[in-house]
Amino acid sequence: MTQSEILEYLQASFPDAGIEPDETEPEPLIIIPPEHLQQVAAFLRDDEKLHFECLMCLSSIDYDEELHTVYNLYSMKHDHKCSLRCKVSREDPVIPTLTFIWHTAEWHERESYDLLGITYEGHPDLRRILNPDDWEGHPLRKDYEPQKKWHDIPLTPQPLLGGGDDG
Amino acid sequence: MSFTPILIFFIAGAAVVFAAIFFSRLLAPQHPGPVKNSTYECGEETRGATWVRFNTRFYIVALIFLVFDVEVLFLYPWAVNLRDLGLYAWIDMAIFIAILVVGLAYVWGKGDLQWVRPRGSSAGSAKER
Amino acid sequence: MTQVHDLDIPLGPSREKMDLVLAGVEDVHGERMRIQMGPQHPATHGVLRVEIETDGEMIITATPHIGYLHRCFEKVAENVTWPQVVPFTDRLDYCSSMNNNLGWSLAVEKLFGIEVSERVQTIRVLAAELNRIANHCVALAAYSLDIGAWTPFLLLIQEREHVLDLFEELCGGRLLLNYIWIGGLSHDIPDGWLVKVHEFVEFMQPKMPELNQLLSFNKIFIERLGNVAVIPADVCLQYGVTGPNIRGAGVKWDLRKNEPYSGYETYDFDIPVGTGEAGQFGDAYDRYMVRVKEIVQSLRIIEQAATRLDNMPGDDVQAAIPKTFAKVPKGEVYFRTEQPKGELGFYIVSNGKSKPYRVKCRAPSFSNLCVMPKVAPGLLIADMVALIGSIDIVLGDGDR
Amino acid sequence: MGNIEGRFGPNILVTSADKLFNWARSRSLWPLTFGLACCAIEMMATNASRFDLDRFGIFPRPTPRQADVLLVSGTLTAKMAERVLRLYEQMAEPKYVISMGSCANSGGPYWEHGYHVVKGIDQIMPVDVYIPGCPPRPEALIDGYLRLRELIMRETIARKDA
Repeated sequence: MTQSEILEYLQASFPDAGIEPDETEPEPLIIIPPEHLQQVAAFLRDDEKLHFECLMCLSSIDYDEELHTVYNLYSMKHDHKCSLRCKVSREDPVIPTLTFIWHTAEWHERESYDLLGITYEGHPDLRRILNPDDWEGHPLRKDYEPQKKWHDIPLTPQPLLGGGDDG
Repeated sequence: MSFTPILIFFIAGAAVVFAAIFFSRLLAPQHPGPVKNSTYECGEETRGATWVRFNTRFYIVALIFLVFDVEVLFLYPWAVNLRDLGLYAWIDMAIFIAILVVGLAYVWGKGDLQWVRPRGSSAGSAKER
Repeated sequence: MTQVHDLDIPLGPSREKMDLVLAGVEDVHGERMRIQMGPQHPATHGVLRVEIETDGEMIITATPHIGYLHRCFEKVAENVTWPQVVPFTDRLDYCSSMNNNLGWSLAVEKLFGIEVSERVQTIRVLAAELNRIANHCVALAAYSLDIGAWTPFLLLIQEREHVLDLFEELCGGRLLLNYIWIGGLSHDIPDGWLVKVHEFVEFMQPKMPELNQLLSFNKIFIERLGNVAVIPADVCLQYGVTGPNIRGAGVKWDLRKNEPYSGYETYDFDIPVGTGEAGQFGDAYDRYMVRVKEIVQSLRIIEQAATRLDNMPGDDVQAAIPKTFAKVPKGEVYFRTEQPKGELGFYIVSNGKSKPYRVKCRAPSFSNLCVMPKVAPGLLIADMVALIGSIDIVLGDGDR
Repeated sequence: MGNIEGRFGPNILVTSADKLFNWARSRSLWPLTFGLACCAIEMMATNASRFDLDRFGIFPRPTPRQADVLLVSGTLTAKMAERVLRLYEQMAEPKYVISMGSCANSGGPYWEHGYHVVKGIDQIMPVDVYIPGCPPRPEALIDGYLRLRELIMRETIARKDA
């Protein structure tokens, strides 16, 4: 099934969920509001015609006023793909977790929490995975200021010529 | 049969050991520090106490090793001058080894050589429910 | 007699020993000891820390901690132009930099809609397969070193040097190559290079059976890896474990066959799959044997690619490289390729400017590692080394 | 070092003792196997049979207690820097540090945007030899070791102020 067929099929089975395509080229994604995400995702995996048992990739993007998380799904059985998008405002970026649907989401969600600050509620242990646990800020946000020091380990580039003072 | 060669042997052995320690203490630079004296665990601070109640499996494995290590210890002098010890010593050692082979068979059968005793091993003791 | 308390071990893969421990027949328990198989450890293939909680020798829980080599690839990729990202993809999985370049360049070409000539595609496949052999050689060498065999390490690294010499002549680099650019290649094939490739294929043919004699059919090796660290196929699917690890579990899944790119469908090679000969499907031995057989298959591809290139007219390999990257199409795309360690995917967001707006790299080692807490309980500490070696992780692309 | 370090002026005995100790130390440099990143693979290739570091008496040791040289090969990140410092402290004297690769020298390609990367290990520990390259060729690593040898040959146990 192509992406558009899946879109219609989802809209048919979840009429009130407010699922609609967006206009990214080359292929529009399926936008799903956060409150229906877990329901639709479970349906995507368990429904016989869709049967998406692989979550290929979970990436989150910072669009200045919104934080998006894009899920790329793949079904080995039917050999078709589908990608969903979940939009969340920047102030309280909370998305329901999909760990109990696809286990691979567990680490991907921890990484997107670590790098972009989207909290996935219901996640078994949402800790930072790449940066140290007491790292300030979320590095992949567009307004991120890198730290000067961490545990008195200097992270600033050395001055190019001689006599560095703040090294 | 003077025993002076053995005495010299012991003195030389002790001398080598003490010389090594003495010269390294004398010549090697020593700058002990709090971090240097901390235990090395792959670059991490150690977590959890080490003064724990060990699993008894370690004790059994150590015991088995000890038995067969000492056995080898007795074999060396015997093997060195087997030729002039004659047949009697050979039979003697054969009996000694046979006894230990029986011990090995028992331990092997009981499954103690593996870390976890497989279920229903032949000599399943009362403890195994 | 101490009362046997039930061990709250999460259900690891079922195995004869494992049932025993779960059934609580273990008579006496020591207290649990917490061991750090830390960042600096000869058997963790880089800077991975595994916090192991053991009862005696049996592992109760193992939690991997990564991030010790987090080099901010995604932040860097947002601040450099499109072609400048290629050298950073080298440093993702530094054992197979050619395949990373290929993954990135194909993803960007799909986004920009660039078509490359057939000759460039053939050279790319040739170089990628050469790098697959080099990567598997390092993986098998480090793995045999972990298990305790020193000779295969020297043999395999020596054979890998031949591949590195070929790369050195092709593009100047040994390990990190920056060879496959967006829309073309950095250098054309030097003349006389294809002859060397043919010589390398002849040289390499007897090497794998030799390795099999030396290591793969060695009783100790089989005993050590058989039935150990079993990752069944459904666990692989759930946790996103890909590459030789999922093929070791018996699933015939290889992107070069299932989602062919860069002309892979025109070559005939087959996908080695785990046979469960040393125990169960998907144990450490299967994953090892899949990598050995993959080297043989890669040699077949190289042979075909080299003979095609012999009688293919030379053309400018940099023809399709866009002149400027100032104005590029907007859009988002996800593209994945079969990298020696698994499935390498790039999710690229472009807002039309000369720098990518967001790049998410779906790294194989990142997902291959997250299966460890599920597989490790029930293993002995020595088997943990066999587990880490058999899933063949590199922290460069685990931490990105 | 020990009890005789910095005790005597540079007389004939001390200089010949220097020559003996420095010769012994420089001909058997045991590095701590400490692969961080890509340079670690080049280090492995150098240890293997083609470039063969064994002929220089260089044999990698896994624990800091038995290592003389801390060969930092790869990108040092903030999370890892604490551990490297602890390992460096835990090494026995006399110890040396070789910074292999441009990541360890100055942060390398991650110099500008690597928020998590320590820009050069000499910010947190004294470094004896820097090896340029990304990754440095095996020959460059061997050259680094030989340069460290010359450095060691010039050491002395005489009193510094004399």
